[in-house]
Amino acid sequence: MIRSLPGRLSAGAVLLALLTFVVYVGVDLLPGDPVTSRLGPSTPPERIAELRHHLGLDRPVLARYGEWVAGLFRGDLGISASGRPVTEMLSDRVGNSALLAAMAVLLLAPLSLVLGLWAAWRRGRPADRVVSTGMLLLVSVPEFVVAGALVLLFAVSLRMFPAVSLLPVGASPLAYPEVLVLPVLSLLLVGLAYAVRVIRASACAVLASPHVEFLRLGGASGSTVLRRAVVPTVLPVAAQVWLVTGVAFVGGAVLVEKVFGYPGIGELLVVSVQSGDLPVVQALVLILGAAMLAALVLADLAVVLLTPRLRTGTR
Amino acid sequence: MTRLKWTLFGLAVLAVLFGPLVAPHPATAPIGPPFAPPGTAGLLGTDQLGRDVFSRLLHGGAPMLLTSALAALIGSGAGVTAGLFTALASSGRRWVEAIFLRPLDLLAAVPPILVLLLVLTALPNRAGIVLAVALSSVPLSARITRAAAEQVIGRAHVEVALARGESWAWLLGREILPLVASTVLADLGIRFVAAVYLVAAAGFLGLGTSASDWGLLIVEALPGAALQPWALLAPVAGIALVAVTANLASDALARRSRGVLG
Amino acid sequence: MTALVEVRDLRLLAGGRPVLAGVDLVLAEGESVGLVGASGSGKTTLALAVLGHLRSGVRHGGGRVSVRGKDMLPTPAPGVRGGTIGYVGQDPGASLNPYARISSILLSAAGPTPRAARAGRVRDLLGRVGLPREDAFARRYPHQLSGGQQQRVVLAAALAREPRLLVLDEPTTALDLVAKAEVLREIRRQTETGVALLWVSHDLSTVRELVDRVVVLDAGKVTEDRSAVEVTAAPAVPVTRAAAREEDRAIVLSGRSLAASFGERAILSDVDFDLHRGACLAVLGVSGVGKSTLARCLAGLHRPKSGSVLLHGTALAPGVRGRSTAERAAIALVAQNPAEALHPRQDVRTALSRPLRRLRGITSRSAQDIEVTRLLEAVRLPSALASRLPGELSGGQRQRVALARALAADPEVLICDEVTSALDTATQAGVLDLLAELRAELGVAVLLITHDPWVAASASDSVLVLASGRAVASGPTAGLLPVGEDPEKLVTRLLVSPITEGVLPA
Amino acid sequence: GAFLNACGTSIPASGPVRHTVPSVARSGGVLRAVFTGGGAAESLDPFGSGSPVDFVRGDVVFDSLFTLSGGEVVPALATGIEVGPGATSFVLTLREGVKWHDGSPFTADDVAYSFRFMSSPERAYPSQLSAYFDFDKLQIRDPFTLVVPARRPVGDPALFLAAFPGKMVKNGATFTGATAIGTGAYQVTVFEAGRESRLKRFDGHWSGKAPADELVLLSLSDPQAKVNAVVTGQADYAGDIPFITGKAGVAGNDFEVRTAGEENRTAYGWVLNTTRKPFDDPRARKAVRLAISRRALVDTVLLGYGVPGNDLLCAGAKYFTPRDVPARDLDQARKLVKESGADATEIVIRTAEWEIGYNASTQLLVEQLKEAGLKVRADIVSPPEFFEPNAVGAANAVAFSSGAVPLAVIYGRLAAYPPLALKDDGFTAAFGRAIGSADEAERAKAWKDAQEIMYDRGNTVVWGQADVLSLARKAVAGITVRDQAKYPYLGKAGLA
Ligand SMILES: Nc1ncnc2c1ncn2[C@@H]1O[C@H](COP(=O)(O)OP(=O)(O)OP(=O)(O)O)[C@@H](O)[C@H]1O
Ligand SMILES: Nc1ncnc2c1ncn2[C@@H]1O[C@H](COP(=O)(O)OP(=O)(O)OP(=O)(O)O)[C@@H](O)[C@H]1O
Ligand SMILES: [Mg+2]
Ligand SMILES: [Mg+2]
Repeated sequence: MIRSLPGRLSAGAVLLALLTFVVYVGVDLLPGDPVTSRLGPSTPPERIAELRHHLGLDRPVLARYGEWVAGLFRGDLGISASGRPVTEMLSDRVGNSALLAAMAVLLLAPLSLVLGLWAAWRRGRPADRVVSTGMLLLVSVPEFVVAGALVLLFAVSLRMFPAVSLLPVGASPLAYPEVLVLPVLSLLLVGLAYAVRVIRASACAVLASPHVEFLRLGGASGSTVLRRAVVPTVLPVAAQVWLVTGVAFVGGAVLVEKVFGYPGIGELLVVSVQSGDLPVVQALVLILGAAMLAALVLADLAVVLLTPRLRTGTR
Repeated sequence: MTRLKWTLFGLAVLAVLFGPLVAPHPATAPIGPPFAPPGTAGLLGTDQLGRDVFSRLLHGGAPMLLTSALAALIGSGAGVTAGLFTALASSGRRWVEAIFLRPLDLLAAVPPILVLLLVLTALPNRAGIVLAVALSSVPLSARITRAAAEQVIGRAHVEVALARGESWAWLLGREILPLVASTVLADLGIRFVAAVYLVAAAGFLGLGTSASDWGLLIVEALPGAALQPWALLAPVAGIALVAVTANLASDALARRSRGVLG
Repeated sequence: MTALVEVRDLRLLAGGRPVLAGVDLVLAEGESVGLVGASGSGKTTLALAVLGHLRSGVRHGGGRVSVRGKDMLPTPAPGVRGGTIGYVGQDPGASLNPYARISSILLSAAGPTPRAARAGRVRDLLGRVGLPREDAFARRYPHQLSGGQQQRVVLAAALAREPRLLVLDEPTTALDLVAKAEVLREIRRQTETGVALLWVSHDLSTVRELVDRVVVLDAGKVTEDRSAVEVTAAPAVPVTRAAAREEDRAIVLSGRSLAASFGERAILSDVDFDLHRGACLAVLGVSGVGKSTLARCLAGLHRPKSGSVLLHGTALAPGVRGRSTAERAAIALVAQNPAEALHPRQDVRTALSRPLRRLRGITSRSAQDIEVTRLLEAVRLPSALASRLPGELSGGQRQRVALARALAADPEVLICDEVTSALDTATQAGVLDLLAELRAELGVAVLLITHDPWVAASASDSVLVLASGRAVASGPTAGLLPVGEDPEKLVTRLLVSPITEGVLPA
Repeated sequence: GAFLNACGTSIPASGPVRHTVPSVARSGGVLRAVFTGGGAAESLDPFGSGSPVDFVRGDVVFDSLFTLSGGEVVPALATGIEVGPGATSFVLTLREGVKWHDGSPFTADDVAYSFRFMSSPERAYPSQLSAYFDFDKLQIRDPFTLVVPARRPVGDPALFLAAFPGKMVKNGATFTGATAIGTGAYQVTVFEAGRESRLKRFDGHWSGKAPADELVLLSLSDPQAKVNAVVTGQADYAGDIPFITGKAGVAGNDFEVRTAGEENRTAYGWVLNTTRKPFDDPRARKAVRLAISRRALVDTVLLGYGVPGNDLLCAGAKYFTPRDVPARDLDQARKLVKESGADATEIVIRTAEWEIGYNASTQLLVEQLKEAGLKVRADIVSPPEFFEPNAVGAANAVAFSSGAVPLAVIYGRLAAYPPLALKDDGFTAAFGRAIGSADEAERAKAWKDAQEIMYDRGNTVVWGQADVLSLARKAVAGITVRDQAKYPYLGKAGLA
């Protein structure tokens, strides 16, 4: 399976190519376009036609797709409907979003593992009920409500962290860690539930298996059972959840970014969708999609590496 | 304890399904000033348009449950099937993965909201929402299920069933599914809540299907939360209640079938 | 001698029925006790109770268990498991953590070991149970071992902390005579150094060899408790060798230059055999030689690297998916590991009626029930078991359910992978009788995979001996396994040719 | 729990106030103001983006030839305008001595370049001025005089140059970097789209020095985030905040919620499509006007921050005719519905959350029209597809709003698109005169006639005039309005 890594990567490349097509044509099919949404209906048709021509919107989709792809190879994501190069618009926002997502996942992984294992270890007991139900409650509250509540509590009432992540020009969020606290916390709370539940479920299954019984009868301590039997079994599933959640954080932080005014790509995506700025939407969706594909390949790899039966190449 | 859970679950379902019949007001008509606190107008006060929050809650339950639950079930069902199938079929056949899982990867790579928008452009109705939400939950469900199933596939009873020439349905549904049920159910529970909010997002973008879907209630109530928190808290609590009871019920269901695993 | 283990009036219930109905058992320091009894009599349950463990579904109904005066029920005294008592369970395959290498399984059983001493410790433990003392072997995962190798790893883990008492539940069922002899030697060495032994087995010869005292359980009660010498010699295995000459009969199944491998590692090469209608071919070989792999190739579960499997002279598709219903019904496999062979969530009735419906087209519920009862009777199980889940059965009972399930397809060829190893002598004889009956009456051909020359000698009419992945000898049983030859010699003559482990080098 | 508690702790400040007590800003200090941003699409190009923060920034960095003040045209970079015969051209006289931020002088070449620049299709938001004037044929007479031909008679070109976007950029400017050169009161020092821009006072401004040393303009997209930024001290002023904030108040007594005043309200309403049934019939249009409860809409959608509208647009602008607000008369409305047969077709009202309140008011409208016996449905769409011309043409009505801008701007926009225009010969004639006449009295008369027709049988339904609210620290002073209160002019703003 490890030997099949090049194959997996080339499959990923093929998918990426397909993705560019799906993204470009799909976004193009969306209702609304930059011209009418900007000029309004009162603009004379010649004027609309002129602008459409200027933006190249009057040419066939496939021709535009071809040029777009050619541009991708030069690292050129096209020109936004606002006239600015998309690459320039995205440059530091992609980094900011990735940073936010990475921080959230870095906290999410250990926390979800600990909570999930703890709940599984005490399955059926009060601790488990508290964790399991708590996670369900948490996931039932939408992220913008969670984020809003955090702002009210920590920023407006307690004045512990800034309410909005206003960053001086050119500054990286890392230089102002306090602006990251609340956005990261919001994402963390939202993503935690899923990971904890999946981890708990698969840990419960291992804990009931005969080999754990044997370990216990051999006098293994609780921590040995967790370390040797439970964690290795849970990790492949957990790795999938972490990676996929991480990517979902990058693009899915839209609402959280909006609440905090965090300069990431989620906010840009929403604004561009709303203003019909298709080149930006296409670029963003492509970046998110490519990140997701990469995460999925990584997740597959993690599963193979973490599952002996797959790693050793025979079933 | 179990009885209590089932009663709770039953009550929640009843309230949701028959809510419109007992709602004191229509879902869309204003009955008082906007953001009226509970008591002055309606049991839970009014929303930003002066509509009765309680009535909207009762009216919105059924469409919310039907759309989201259906979407979650279809999405999870398809994902679980795909996950089990590929786990079982892909041994020694790499094309199975190529044909079934790679397209799902592609689907996973398109952000859910874009899937939603695209599907709704083609199919602008409730079926479209169900389809879109289902589509966006298939890939992850498939992966989770597959990862869990990989650990079960090699067991001798699966091989014996294979040797017996069992149908795919039996192999997937009866030999493997029961052993990965806990993981699948954990996934389904979350899918449901995710579906609620994706449907709400659709409503937010002007693509909604019902005037008072719970998710939409939340989105609409958010700006006025400081004036009328109940309009926000009531649907959030409603969704939490449905999610918790549904999950408790499915846990109980999973535990009922006796066995060595989970 | 002080009492090491003391069981007083122990009553355990499962599903309302008593599993143990007032058992008393005292084990002194250094004493070796054999626990025997029919399959399902409660041996495993009692052995687990000594460790203070009740299987799920089993409840404590009274009485006490103590180890060195400390109560083990409801919660075990600390330090007993793994420290005072080493345990080996009945199902070796399921006992091993699929995510841990052999070395790490052994090291975690051994407790804290200085880094430098680890490799040596692992090698030592492997050697004690007759496994190769190689690092490459220690780096394997459980699924890369044969049934017998797994069983020995489990035993090695139990020995790792020098326990004062070994509770061994049928620890040699999957072992061939050579391996068994090695294991027995190690256990004897342990008892000689003063380690007490609770030896659960149906194999009276090993019991006599190892223990001072024998306790006989029957339906959850101790019926006898006396010194080992008094226990009568094992009843001779009934010789049911069929009288008819196989050459007269048509060939049902044959293998032609079969070869199999796992990845790069070649396991079998150039195996040829013919199985005649109503005949029994015993496949004999040391643990890990590839017997189970051969069975899986025949059943279409493992793709042979080359060669073909012929049914009635026509080549079968290598994969089971490519075979017709009739072809699949014709070959039935009873897998080696009964714990994994049954679905943990399916009751016995479902397990049995499924092949009835799929392969024999019996769809009516009442007709199925009649067949299920008949099948259970055929393997000497009460029909009341039909509603139980595998977790609620004893090891032997599971084994027989698996056999009954294979019979349900009404096969022409029955491949039995170590079907008798988990059974007590009486039940084992019963099963062999049953196979003989099937052969005589229905003309079923049997491929009997075993590591036990006695079983092969008593039940087969021809033998295929595998060593180092090849068929080293084949022919009529009478010629290869003359009744009366010393088993040790026989084994050495037949099996222990060039490579002892039976695995071709990786 | 925490959430509710936190909600409960906010002590409502006093209601919105008109002006703070010193209303003139002192010299010096830094003013940090937050506006709704346009994310990464923001641009220094005054015709390159359309978000509020861009407008506000553009207003202080660039100047126009004329500006509006209290509805009247006042000269800025131009000092005079002379309308040619037949109102088909005008002669523009420029202010002398105006300097660009880089010190170079402002001349007719800059104006000529600017006119071409602003109407080029390469601009994301090209100015509509080119629909009226033919900039390709313009002539430069001398460094401070130009002649500009019109495409159709325009009687009051100064108003058009003030009301339509017409910022002057330096000859040859391209706007690709992070700085821009204008003639305005502030010059850009730092700019990052979607985050902030820092502006330094331009001491050489032709109208005198601005008060604050530095302006920091911050971009946020969430209304609540704008409020939070002020409440937690991250900004001094937040423009255009939701009515809810006014209603709920903000914690602390250092802040006040301000309103931009009566003359700067925003009109909310719908435009009825007179090319389709049933609103091709004046009786059906009348029925709608009689069926709606304006008070209920104002109280609900605006939370009382505003007054009912009288169906006429541009309240507060020059030439606006004040008329009575029609009272609700359901009986009469039902009768008109019956007579016109308007209940036979399903009426689709197109709306999107283009501005806060579009969807809410339309949903309420639907409920109110149902009472009059009409079959109505709100078609809520996403903002980018809202103005899709075919879809707008297929709807029976679309939601609409407008600030207190000159009548020519709004009526001109509506007239350009048949589904939004009023199909009425009398109105078309009066509108033509109002635009084309160079005579002040005649223009006033024509506008009066046009609005008379609009009021009587027109297709605009203006239910309310909404206040524009902002949140400010009490010390913030000197915020003024030029055209729309949502995008105030900060050139005279600072701390008191
Ligand atoms: N959880 C359970 N529920 C119901 N019956 C059970 C359960 N566990 C064990 N039994 C029954 O208890 C009896 C004793 O089981 P046990 O495993 O101790 O037998 P054993 O003597 O070890 O047999 P074998 O030699 O076949 O392994 C069997 O009849 C079995 O079916
Ligand atoms: N999945 C696997 N990957 C690699 N090697 C394997 C795998 N399964 C089995 N083997 C190896 O193949 C050889 C043959 O295994 P097989 O199970 O056929 O042995 P067996 O003859 O049935 O032995 P036993 O009597 O102990 O059950 C063994 O040496 C084993 O270690
Ligand atoms: Mg047993
Ligand atoms: Mg074997």
